[in-house]
Amino acid sequence: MKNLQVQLPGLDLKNPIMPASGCFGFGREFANLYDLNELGAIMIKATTLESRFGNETPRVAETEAGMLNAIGLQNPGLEGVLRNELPFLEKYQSPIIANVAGSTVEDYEIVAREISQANNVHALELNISCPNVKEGGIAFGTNPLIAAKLTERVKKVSSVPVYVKLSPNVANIVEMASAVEEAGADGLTMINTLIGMRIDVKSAQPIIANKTGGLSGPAIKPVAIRMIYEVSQHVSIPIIGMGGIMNAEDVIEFLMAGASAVAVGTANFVNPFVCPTIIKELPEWMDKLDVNEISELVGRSWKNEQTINRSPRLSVK
Amino acid sequence: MKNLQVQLPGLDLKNPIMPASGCFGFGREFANLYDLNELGAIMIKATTLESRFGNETPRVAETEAGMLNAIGLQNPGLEGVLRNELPFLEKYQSPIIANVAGSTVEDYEIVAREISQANNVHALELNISCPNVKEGGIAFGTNPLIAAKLTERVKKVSSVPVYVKLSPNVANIVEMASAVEEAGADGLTMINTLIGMRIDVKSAQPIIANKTGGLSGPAIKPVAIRMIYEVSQHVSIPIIGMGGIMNAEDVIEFLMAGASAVAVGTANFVNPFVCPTIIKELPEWMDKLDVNEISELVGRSWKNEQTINRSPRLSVK
Amino acid sequence: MIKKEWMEVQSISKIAKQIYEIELQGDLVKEIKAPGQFVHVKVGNGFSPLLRRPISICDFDQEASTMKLLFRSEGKGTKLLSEVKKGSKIDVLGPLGNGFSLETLNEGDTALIVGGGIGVPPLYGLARRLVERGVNVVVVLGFATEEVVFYEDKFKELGDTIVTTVDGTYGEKGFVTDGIRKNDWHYDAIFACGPTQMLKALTSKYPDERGYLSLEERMGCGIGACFACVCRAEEGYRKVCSDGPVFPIGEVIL
Amino acid sequence: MIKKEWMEVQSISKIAKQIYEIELQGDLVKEIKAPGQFVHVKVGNGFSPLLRRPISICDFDQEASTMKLLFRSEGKGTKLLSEVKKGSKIDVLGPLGNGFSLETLNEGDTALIVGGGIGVPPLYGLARRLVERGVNVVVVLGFATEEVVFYEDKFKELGDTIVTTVDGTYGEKGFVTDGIRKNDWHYDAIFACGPTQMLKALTSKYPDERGYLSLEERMGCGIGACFACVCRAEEGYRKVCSDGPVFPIGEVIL
Ligand SMILES: Cc1cc2nc3c(=O)[nH]c(=O)nc-3n(C[C@H](O)[C@H](O)[C@H](O)COP(=O)(O)OP(=O)(O)OC[C@H]3O[C@@H](n4cnc5c(N)ncnc54)[C@H](O)[C@@H]3O)c2cc1C
Ligand SMILES: Cc1cc2nc3c(=O)[nH]c(=O)nc-3n(C[C@H](O)[C@H](O)[C@H](O)COP(=O)(O)OP(=O)(O)OC[C@H]3O[C@@H](n4cnc5c(N)ncnc54)[C@H](O)[C@@H]3O)c2cc1C
Ligand SMILES: Cc1cc2nc3c(=O)[nH]c(=O)nc-3n(C[C@H](O)[C@H](O)[C@H](O)COP(=O)(O)O)c2cc1C
Ligand SMILES: Cc1cc2nc3c(=O)[nH]c(=O)nc-3n(C[C@H](O)[C@H](O)[C@H](O)COP(=O)(O)O)c2cc1C
Ligand code: FES
Ligand code: FES
Repeated sequence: MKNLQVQLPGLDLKNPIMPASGCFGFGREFANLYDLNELGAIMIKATTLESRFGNETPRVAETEAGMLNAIGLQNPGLEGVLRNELPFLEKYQSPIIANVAGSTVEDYEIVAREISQANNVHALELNISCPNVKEGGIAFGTNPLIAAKLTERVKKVSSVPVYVKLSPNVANIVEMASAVEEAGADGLTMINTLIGMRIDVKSAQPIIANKTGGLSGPAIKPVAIRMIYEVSQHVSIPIIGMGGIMNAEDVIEFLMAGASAVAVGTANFVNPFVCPTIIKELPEWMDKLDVNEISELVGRSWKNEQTINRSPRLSVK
Repeated sequence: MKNLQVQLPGLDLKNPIMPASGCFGFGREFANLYDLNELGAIMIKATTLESRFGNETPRVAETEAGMLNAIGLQNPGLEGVLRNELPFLEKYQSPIIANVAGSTVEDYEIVAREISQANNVHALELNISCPNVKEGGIAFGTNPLIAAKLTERVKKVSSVPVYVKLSPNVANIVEMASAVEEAGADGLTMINTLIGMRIDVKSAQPIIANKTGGLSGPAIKPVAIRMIYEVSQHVSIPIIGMGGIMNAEDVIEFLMAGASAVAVGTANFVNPFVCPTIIKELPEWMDKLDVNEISELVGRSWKNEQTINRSPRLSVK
Repeated sequence: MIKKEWMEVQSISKIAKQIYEIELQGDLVKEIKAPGQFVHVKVGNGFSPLLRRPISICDFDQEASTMKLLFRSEGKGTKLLSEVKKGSKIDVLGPLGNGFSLETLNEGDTALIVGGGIGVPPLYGLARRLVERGVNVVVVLGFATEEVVFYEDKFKELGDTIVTTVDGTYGEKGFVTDGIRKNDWHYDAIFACGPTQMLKALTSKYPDERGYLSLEERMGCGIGACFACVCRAEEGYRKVCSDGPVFPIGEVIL
Repeated sequence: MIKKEWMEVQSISKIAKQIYEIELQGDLVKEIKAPGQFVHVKVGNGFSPLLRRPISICDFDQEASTMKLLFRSEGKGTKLLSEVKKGSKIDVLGPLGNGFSLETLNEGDTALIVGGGIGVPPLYGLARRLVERGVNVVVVLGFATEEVVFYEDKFKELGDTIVTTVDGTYGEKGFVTDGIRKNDWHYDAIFACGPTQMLKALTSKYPDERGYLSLEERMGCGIGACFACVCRAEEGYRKVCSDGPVFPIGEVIL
């Protein structure tokens, strides 16, 4: 028997697969398609203090092996989520990770404090990296001092472990990761989307009403893998990896890069059954790679390397 | 007759298409395939003070709609380029843009001074954004103060206009662009590659010997378009755009985003005849879009927008 | 129930310039509830094109488990779709969304059916079912130009049908609203699908009508989870993919 | 002259587990100079897979303008290539690189030909041409296991041929070097193509031999412009795509 279990702060995962925030709503639609109990966890859509309509449409555009989105954090607001969305998910055992967003530190604090007290919320994901809102969002995610400050404040008020979601739109991802680790983050989730744009050449207008949007999907996978590879060697908190995962092989690549678990975003649009499919396929991959515990794969790319580097040194003695 | 001409500092281009640095060597190989005089200009491979072997192999890996490379600036060094490479290109009229790289400011200065005096070098492209070398390279490209300083120093010694090549691996591309503009840059070229990585799941090793590499090709086009769109509205120096251009439609998208000319990189590997093919197809596109001067398209995406935004304000008066 | 199924291509043919008719067979058809629902089609293997393409169900036969889609080959995805071969299988997700409500009208009532361009297809399945219920249909189909006109004859079998073309190369010159104005039809409800401009013109000229509009919006998931396709409603918002694509006139703001 | 041509697929067939033989026709064949050259094949339309795949020319017929490629369906690109249909066209760039020099040997000389796995194909065209020149060939082909053995009979028509398999399921058990050792052949030059490990073993066991090795390296352009495929040489470096893929033994450092 292959063991898919993963233990992370606040999260007892029966497998390392969860849908990524914003790509799964609050679970209702997918609950009609398969049993959500199959999932390792569920990352729900960003919750802000007040309800938001989000950006004008079009909100999505296709790119080569990727897509742009600028939803603009549409959500029913803290109250709506607490009253209508989280209770619906109570009938499932999969732990919920609540994605928290805001325009001010105070917003983040209130949402974090309240939502972390919900029965079925086992961890928070601090969204300091949304590229699609005018205020807050990405500013928090590109400045290590601001990110650390926010993390510290949120940690104080949260009743559950706090994962900070990193933006890839930075020059030095290790600096960002280390800053929030020092500020008390229990884990990292990475990466959010790259900022991108497409112009319709017929109209000479950006396709997306918000003009720029967040680039996700297979196109960004190499950036995600690189960042996770670098960060996982520099921090001691776990990483939930994401960015272009489409199948079980991609999951293995993320684990080997250094992620302890993964989230699947855009792929849910291509195939809404992708998460259970991946979960079913993982044991086969473990078999091929000759491991019994999925956690053995975590960081294998750089662990191998160190072994290789170390041996000549040892033999010098 | 459609007019494809573009006037840029130091560069009198008969059309806005040129091969990107590092994807065309020093032109010899492509000279066997077509007449290099068809090209608007030629960006030659990075030149460093000393000759370099570059990184170990494998140096390239494929990704979804993209590729990673970590060549490591292999080149015959300043002397080799001056003696063997530039003279070969003298028989062509297309202006040469020399890509200059180094590990120290002094390296850059020497190479810039010497190579800018070559007969057929009409402009320099300051490569402050190579992600694949241990020293120099990207450090210069992610810190606006260092980038500005380097630009200033190189401007002092160069006999031809200096274009600074920007790295997309930054949080604030406008800040970088403005810094080098203020420091005297005559133009910008953007974008260089995003840093990425792929792991071979069978061996659990990074595919590229250098581990990380630069991501290029269609996958990064939305990032390039976004950055050019933002930067072109904030600086008054021209931009040569690049990043994932595969065909004439992509060129139009770059021009509309705000580039004055474009460079084609990875596409040369997919189809070595891509540059002349694009040049041939541009007039058709201009016809469809009903323009006679290619330069009319430059920045059209945001020029349109401003018109729309301005009219209500005007009517308020 | 929404299914994801590899459906078999029974036939594919070009019926007008850039317009293709494709017939698919599979169990998914059994799940269709009403004309106006759509499917989300994945074309090509691999991740480019990445997203599914929403295409309306034009008509369906639940006994034979077949359905027809009509689409315009325009961009990358639909171009690839136009190249699929008879006998091959394509990846279809559906049925999605809510279709037209047939119960609005009773035997003897008259429905005005208004279709614009590639908005015409779902109206055919609707018209057929209305006629089956004993409802009379009168039809106005608007196209850009003669070359892209399709399904006129099929609608004529069901009721009075006029065609308008913007350039006047076929039928009456003008927009569908011109076509409606010229004919002094009596009708009990409007059913319309087409470009937003057309729907806007229609509802502003006939603001007090009962009826249904089918909307288009760029989509991500197609099932209501991603909030890509929202439109503003008189109260709050609606998701075109799961609350629509068919809405009662007046429910959403165009 | 390097050409980029849409070549027509004359035939395609599976000849061993995961191993395919494809025959292509086109003018490009006229440009082939020597066995050992390769072509760069674009598979799929669109940009995924993005890069061309280097495949050796196995054999060619300049009168008929046809050439054969043998390839292993392994990753994304070669899998797609294995699905192309007879009569369709594929985008080929070539001929590329420098092949084996036939002039090294004269009538009556003997060539030892050593191929490993998917390194075998270019050696077949070479062997045929050597035999045409009156050169004797003796051949050792190494494979992983029985299921992936191919072209043994074809080589047998040309000269003494033995097959080794790593797991001993076919022919002699062991590596090609074991095969060579057991047979006490006299030969004047070695021609080898296969995994770097094999080439290394070969040149370290037979360091003083004359001959040629064909190398593999991941490629970008395939024409010498991008410096993706360099290897270190005794002096300086060489590009596998344009200086090779065939090098005289001793010229490059393995
Ligand atoms: C509910 C619904 C029903 C539809 N029914 C039909 C139909 O029956 N027949 C038909 O021909 N077309 C129909 N369309 C429009 C059809 O979805 C688009 O023409 C198609 O997605 C364009 O894809 P492409 O590959 O040609 O273009 P591309 O430009 O390659 O598309 C790029 C992206 O933009 C999206 N997109 C582009 N145009 C549209 C559009 N008009 N609406 C929604 N998304 C778009 C694509 O889905 C894709 O994600 C329908 C759209 C919706 C929302
Ligand atoms: C000069 C030369 C001649 C060759 N001749 C043959 C031949 O006759 N028959 C045959 O089956 N194979 C041959 N190969 C190897 C063949 O190029 C690879 O097996 C093929 O590119 C793998 O592509 P893929 O789509 O299966 O794998 P993927 O994993 O999808 O490939 C991803 C990328 O890596 C590259 N790559 C992966 N493996 C190799 C490799 N071993 N060598 C070079 N690039 C690689 C691919 O070209 C592509 O760019 C040759 C290679 C070279 C360099
Ligand atoms: C339509 C869409 C909406 C998203 N909304 C959110 C969000 O609300 N909060 C958040 O943290 N990330 C959001 N993301 C980012 C994803 O969670 C994920 O980090 C990113 O898309 C990369 O993963 P992928 O390539 O698998 O999609 C969204 C992504 C998409 C495509
Ligand atoms: C193989 C390869 C080598 C490159 N070498 C250089 C280089 O020497 N100097 C440089 O400034 N950019 C170099 N680049 C970056 C390109 O010039 C270009 O900025 C980038 O690839 C994006 O364009 P593309 O997507 O069209 O390839 C290289 C890119 C590739 C793929
Ligand atoms: S397309 Fe995702 S909610 Fe409608
Ligand atoms: S593959 Fe580009 S130089 Fe050899």
